[in-house]
Amino acid sequence: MAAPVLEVTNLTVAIAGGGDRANAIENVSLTVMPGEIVCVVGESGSGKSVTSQAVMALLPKGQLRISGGSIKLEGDELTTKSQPAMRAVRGKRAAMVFQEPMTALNPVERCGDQIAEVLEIHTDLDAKARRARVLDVMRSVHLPDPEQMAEAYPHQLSGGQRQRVMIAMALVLDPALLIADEPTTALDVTTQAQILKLIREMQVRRNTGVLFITHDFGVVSEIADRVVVMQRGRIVEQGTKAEILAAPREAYTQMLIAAVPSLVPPVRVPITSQVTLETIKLNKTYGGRSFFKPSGRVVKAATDVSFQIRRGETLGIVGESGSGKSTVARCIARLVDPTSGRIDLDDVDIARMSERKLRPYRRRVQIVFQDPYRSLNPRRSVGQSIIEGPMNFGLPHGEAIERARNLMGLVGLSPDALDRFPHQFSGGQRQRIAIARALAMEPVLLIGDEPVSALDVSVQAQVLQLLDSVRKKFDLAVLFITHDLRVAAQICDRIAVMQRGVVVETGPTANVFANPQHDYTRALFSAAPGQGFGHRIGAGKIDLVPAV
Amino acid sequence: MIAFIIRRLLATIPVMLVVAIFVFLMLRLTPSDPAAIIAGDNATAEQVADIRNKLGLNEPIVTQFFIWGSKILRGDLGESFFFKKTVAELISDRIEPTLSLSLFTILLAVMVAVPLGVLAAKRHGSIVDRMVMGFSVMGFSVPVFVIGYSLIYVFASELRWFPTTGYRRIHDGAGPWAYYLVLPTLTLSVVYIALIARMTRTSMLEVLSEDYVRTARAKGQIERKVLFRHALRNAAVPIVTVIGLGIALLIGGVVVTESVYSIPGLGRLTVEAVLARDFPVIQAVILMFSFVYVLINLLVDLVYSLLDPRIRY
Amino acid sequence: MSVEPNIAASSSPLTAVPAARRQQSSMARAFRNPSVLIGGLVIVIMVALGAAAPWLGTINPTEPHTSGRNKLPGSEVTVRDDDGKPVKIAYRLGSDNLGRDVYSRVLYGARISIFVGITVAIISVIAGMIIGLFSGYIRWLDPIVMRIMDGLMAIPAILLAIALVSLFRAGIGAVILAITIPEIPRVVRLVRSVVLSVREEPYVEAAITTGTPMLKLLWRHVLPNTIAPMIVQGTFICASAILVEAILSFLGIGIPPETPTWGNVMAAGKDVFYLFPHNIFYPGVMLALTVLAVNMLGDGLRDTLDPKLAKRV
Amino acid sequence: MTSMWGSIRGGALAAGTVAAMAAGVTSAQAQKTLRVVMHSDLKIVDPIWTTAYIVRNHGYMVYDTLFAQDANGEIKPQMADTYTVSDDKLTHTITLRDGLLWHDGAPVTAEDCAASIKRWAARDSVGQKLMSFVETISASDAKTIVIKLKSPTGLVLIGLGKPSSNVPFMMPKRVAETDPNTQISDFTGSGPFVFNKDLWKPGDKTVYIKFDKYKPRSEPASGLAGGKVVKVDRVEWRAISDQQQIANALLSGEIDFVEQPKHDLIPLYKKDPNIVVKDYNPLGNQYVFRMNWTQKPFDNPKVRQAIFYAFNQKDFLEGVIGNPEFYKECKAMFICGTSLATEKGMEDKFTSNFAKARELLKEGGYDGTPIVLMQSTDLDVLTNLAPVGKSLLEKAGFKVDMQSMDWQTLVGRRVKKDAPSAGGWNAAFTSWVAADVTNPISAAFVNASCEKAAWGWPCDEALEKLRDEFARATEPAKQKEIAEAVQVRVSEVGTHVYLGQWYQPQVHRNTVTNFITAPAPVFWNVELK
Repeated sequence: MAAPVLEVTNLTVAIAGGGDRANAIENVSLTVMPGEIVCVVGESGSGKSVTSQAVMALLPKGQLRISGGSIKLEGDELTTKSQPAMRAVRGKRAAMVFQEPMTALNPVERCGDQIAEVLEIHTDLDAKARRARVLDVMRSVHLPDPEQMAEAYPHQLSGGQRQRVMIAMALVLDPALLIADEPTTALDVTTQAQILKLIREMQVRRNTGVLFITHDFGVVSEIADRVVVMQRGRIVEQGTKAEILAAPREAYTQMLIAAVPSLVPPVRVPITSQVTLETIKLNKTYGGRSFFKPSGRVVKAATDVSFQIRRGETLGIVGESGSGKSTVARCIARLVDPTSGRIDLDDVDIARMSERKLRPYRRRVQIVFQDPYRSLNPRRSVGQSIIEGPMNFGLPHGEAIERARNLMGLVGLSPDALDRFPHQFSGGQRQRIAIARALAMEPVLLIGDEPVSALDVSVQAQVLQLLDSVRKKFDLAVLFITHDLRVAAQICDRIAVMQRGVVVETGPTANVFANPQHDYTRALFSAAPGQGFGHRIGAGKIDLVPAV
Repeated sequence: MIAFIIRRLLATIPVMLVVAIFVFLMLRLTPSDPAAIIAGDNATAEQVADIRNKLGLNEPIVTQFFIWGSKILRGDLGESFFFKKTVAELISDRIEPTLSLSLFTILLAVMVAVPLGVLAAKRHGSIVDRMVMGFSVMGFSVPVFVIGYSLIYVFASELRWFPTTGYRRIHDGAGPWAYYLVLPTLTLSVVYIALIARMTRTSMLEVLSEDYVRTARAKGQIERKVLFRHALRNAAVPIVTVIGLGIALLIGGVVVTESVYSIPGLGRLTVEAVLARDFPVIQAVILMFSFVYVLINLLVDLVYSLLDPRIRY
Repeated sequence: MSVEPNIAASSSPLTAVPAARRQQSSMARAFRNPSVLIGGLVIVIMVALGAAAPWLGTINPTEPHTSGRNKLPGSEVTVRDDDGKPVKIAYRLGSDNLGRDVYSRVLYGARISIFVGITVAIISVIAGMIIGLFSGYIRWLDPIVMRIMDGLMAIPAILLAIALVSLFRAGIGAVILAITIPEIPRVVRLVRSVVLSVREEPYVEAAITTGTPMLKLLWRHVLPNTIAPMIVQGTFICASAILVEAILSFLGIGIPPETPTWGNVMAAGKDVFYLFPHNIFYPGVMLALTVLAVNMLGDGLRDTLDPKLAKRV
Repeated sequence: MTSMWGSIRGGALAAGTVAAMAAGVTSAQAQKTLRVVMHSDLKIVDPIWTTAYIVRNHGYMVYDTLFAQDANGEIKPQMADTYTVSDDKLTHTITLRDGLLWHDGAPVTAEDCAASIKRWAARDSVGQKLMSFVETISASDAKTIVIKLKSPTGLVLIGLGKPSSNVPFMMPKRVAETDPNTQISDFTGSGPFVFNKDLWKPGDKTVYIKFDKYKPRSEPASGLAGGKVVKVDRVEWRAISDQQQIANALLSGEIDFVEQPKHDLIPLYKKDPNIVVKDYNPLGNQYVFRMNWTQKPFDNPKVRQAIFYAFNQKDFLEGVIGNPEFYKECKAMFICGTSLATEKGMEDKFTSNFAKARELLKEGGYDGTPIVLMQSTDLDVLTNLAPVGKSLLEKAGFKVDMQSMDWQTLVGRRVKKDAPSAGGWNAAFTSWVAADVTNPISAAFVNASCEKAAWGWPCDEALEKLRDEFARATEPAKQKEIAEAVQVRVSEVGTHVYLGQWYQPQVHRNTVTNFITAPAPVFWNVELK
């Protein structure tokens, strides 16, 4: 057996000044062999990124420091190295790819120069030789037209291209170890598939050891050789991919895996109740010229969008970023004014209504937003946030409070928590509160705009179940916006697939998944990582646990 | 780019219009009467009225405004009520000292402040950082004239290294010209060094926490190059903004500095014109400064696009 | 850009601390900040000195004693009171060119200078807040208001102040007005930028969809977000107003010279600076200390209440 | 660049660098330049149109006068060669000297002078009075000016030899025909210096070049009369407004002469052996408190008279000037040391007798309404008057609303007859050059012709009659008698309250010599080492 590329033993990183806990990671031990991809998987705050930063000696100064353990790169101890000595390691023997390729690349420097910089630092090559090497490595990561790309600035490239530049930069000196910190999280699913393939390809070709940080079990099942599961700074379990995914030993791992929704939709009975919402040729364009802004470019965010949602039905809109799915949701909630088309809510067109006339209809459409940390006013108690709407429509304070208490119970929180402020709740709890706030208005249509995207996978499942149960209980029409096909598969009765502002395909969820018609839909589905992996929501393993 | 410049120049029209209306109304609605001042100590009421007529001050305000506006559009700034000179002549007489002083100040301030700010950001929290920040707060807090008098006291009066007051025109020789500007420049630049150093530090600190700085370090880049190649250029936009703002704010300091050092510049012209109720001069000078402000903003925007390829017009 | 999913996945354990938690305890934390403590303490002392001036051994700060002109600190003179009886006056910090007691004028001066600073800060913040809130929230109003603000901003603040003060009857009201007007557009811009970012916040949109009327919406959800930056901005305005008041007095166009303000004491003494430096020294030190303290307070508050504000000058 | 810094460093080491450098510049031009700071910046350049002293001083540089006052106060011919009065005292004939030239080279003619006298007389208070006696002013030939009177008056010489504002300066006919209410725009004179319009930078400096073709009189210079021999090549008036800066500049040799140094800084100047402190205007100046007759409470003579009792001159003089060397208490309205000086009518006044003042206020029915006292804040020699006055007035029982403003505002406001609450005023301080107030005709504040009088608008027939008599009097004894009567009348009706005399010393470097003692600073005869 070859020597490991990376050997981390009993690594502990202390948090300066304490905080919730004394150490960011404790007693972490793992190894990466040459040509092996080790996935470190965990929810937010599990310490997986800290581990990778510690290896590169890039821990934020003054906040985190290594307090124990050892890190050996090809047998060479790193924890005792000085910063200048570490500089010789970084970029040459160990390289890193970050999550967000837009911010990880210097925005004011040409891509080629940024790759060449690595060569400048670590080699004696002259400018010409550097240039040749840069074009070479760019070609090897399948960047089209490397000569032109080398001259481009990061913002002129797409997200996937930028990540390829990052990978080229990391691999240009053939490091023994590549650390990839959530390298595909910020990418669309189709791009993600390509990048994963690229990493796999490069790693095989160069026999690089890869430490791959991710929170997505789909990605794990796609790429990992071995898996390390972390929770709250400790390693819970590690083993081969097959061991961990198929037969997890630890309860935490089991829970995590069970919470991943399946890509196979359950069978659903078609719903034929009355139509609550119908959009007809809805259009929204942004920009355009005006006196003060003569340079406006016109962006068509939504074009001729038409669909129906019936009572008790969940319609999912899926699509990648920029597809216009959120724009449609915001038009229907009248947070933006549609450019043309109809929005019929129970047969009344609200598309062009003035704010004054619209007011009585406002309560009938409610929306739950993506970011739980921003969807509640941090300065107002949860109770105040929930009763604000009903009181706007004349409900007396006492009754509004009563209603809020009932709803808190319904969403699985203690009614006594009404006096607390948002910061005292976790992300999942806040989304429950946001749902309660929406329900307090007694809406007929509930819009979820990526309501679970920001949540850890375990919490996500609970919130999805809650949404599904309130739909049933109140016979709500639900418009569910998501980029996550797994979620869409599990919760939607019907789905509409959007691409560049246009609905390219609509139909019952099972049909669309089983037999996609449009090319784009097919591409989208085939790109989803870990096809065979995942579970059905509500398959019985997780219950709604009142969390307060 | 050309189209952008033209568009931006067009966009200054409403701004300048607001300035023009505001300044015009401000002067016309105040109780002061230039005619009475011009008429002099022993003038009779008829004489005053006569002068009012001649100056066109008896016309309705709207008419006055349009007469003035249409003249401005034709490039005619009018004639001073007091000096027997056209406003354009007066301004062109006074522009050189102000321009020299401003230029020297900005140059000095940038050359001193940016390295200070970078140093403070690099040594964030250290004694150096504290000293730079301390100096910067002091720079804001001590009035310009107190700085001016202190410098004169030490360097002109006691040490006799520099002249106390006055200004030499550049065509009388670059040596005396620069020599006479040393103390005024030092006086005026304190506050700008404070301003720019502080902004440089803040901007650098922010940039230093950016991902691409981490990337640069992950490449094994040495710290100095991380600072200057990656961080400073990205931090430059707010720094340039504050320099632009500084140039625009400079005029306030210029007024005081010119008074302290008896420099015959635009700042003192303005104060004199205001005291003399010389409407055409006040209007023209304020309009001109506002236009300069707008132009500097435009220039700053153009510099942005040089510094940051993401900004394209 | 594709940043839609996984906001929370930016995974340092420290960034996981919810932003809101910081906000809740920020006021308490602000008072533990050394800048806030020291700055606040000095301001309290200055206010106390001003308020307690009558009981600190002062004499009437506006009463001239012609036989006691230009006395050095520590001098004593005998003057006659109204009934012709001799009275002894001890000039602790010397006297000015009318025999007025500098010690008394400096102590009473604290009242005016700080009053001007605080009043300007409060008025400009409140006015700017109201204009900025509506301008930021009502889309059709925004371009009109902002053009006017751009125009006002384009006029150099100190020139505007000079013009306003000297054109209206000199007095404390005119000075406050003149310093306030140029500050308002800066506040408006700041408030507006906060409003524009807050109105995109999901909780504001949630409030819209629950049918909250505009005024309530602004009051409950938008306004509170502007409080912290406004407190910080207010302190900076206060500091600059104290300075500008002194500058105006120094140029001889501020509050009537009889009124004891630090700027007036310095203006009265500037011509005899060499012979009687106490006229500039004592008020200068008081002024610089106060402005320094207010700036330190502002810095400290900004660091604790609104770290993002550092970007905007 | 190297040489520039080299010179700066080298200069920094040597003491008195600035002087050396400045000297370097001038010697390169091989010229003698006298660098002067006057009491204010020259902005207006028509000495007939305005009474501003700085413009009068400018006039003495650029223009010449027919007659001039010598050091003894006597009127002597200047441009005039001969001056004859007919026996009936109705025809005055003046002939011009030979060789007088305008700056543009044209000869000075009698026509030019006749037009100049007319323009001056239209603006000046003495001139206006004089014109009421004049039938015609004409040129009988190129060199002879003839003034025909309707009745005899002593005002011809008093007027044409008037030393201070407005001085009857002679201008070319084309200039003198400018409407008296419009400023001239052609600055051709016939005086000893040429005004260089191109080098005139208001706010920076005004430059006068020696007029090579000027023909001075042969007798030595005396006062404003005598030979105006120019001994420097160039005079530059530098505009520096800050007294401390002026002091620095003079001490370091950047300038040679200061017309109005601040009194408080005199000790600083005296410490330096290279500086000469000297008063070249022995008559000095007179402070004045002026009441507005058209407004309550000063429409009542008792209330006006109360001021004479409330005030004392010492407080004012001490409060503004400070050093007794430079002020003198004087109860003579027409200036102590002149032929018309007397204390009559004023014996018991200026004593700060507050009890008497309160009594008069009561009699005058003063109702306690605050009086608006205007304070000018930007003229050193005036600023402190109002606070002192306020303090005294309050002790006498007045309520005072002291309003501060810059001088220009004050000047604009004091001509308004509105109620004080509507932008008018009750009282203000000012100062006169003593030479301007040495007789009842030229002293503008004694003019009590109601609407036509100077601001304050006193209205008293008796006083006007006295002034008229004075104008007709030709005998000194008679003149003195009338002047005494005028002063007594003023003490009763209170046209204004004068507050003593003060002196404005000049300071200059000891390289400047032979400066002339005169009511106005003039720069001929001055030598520069």
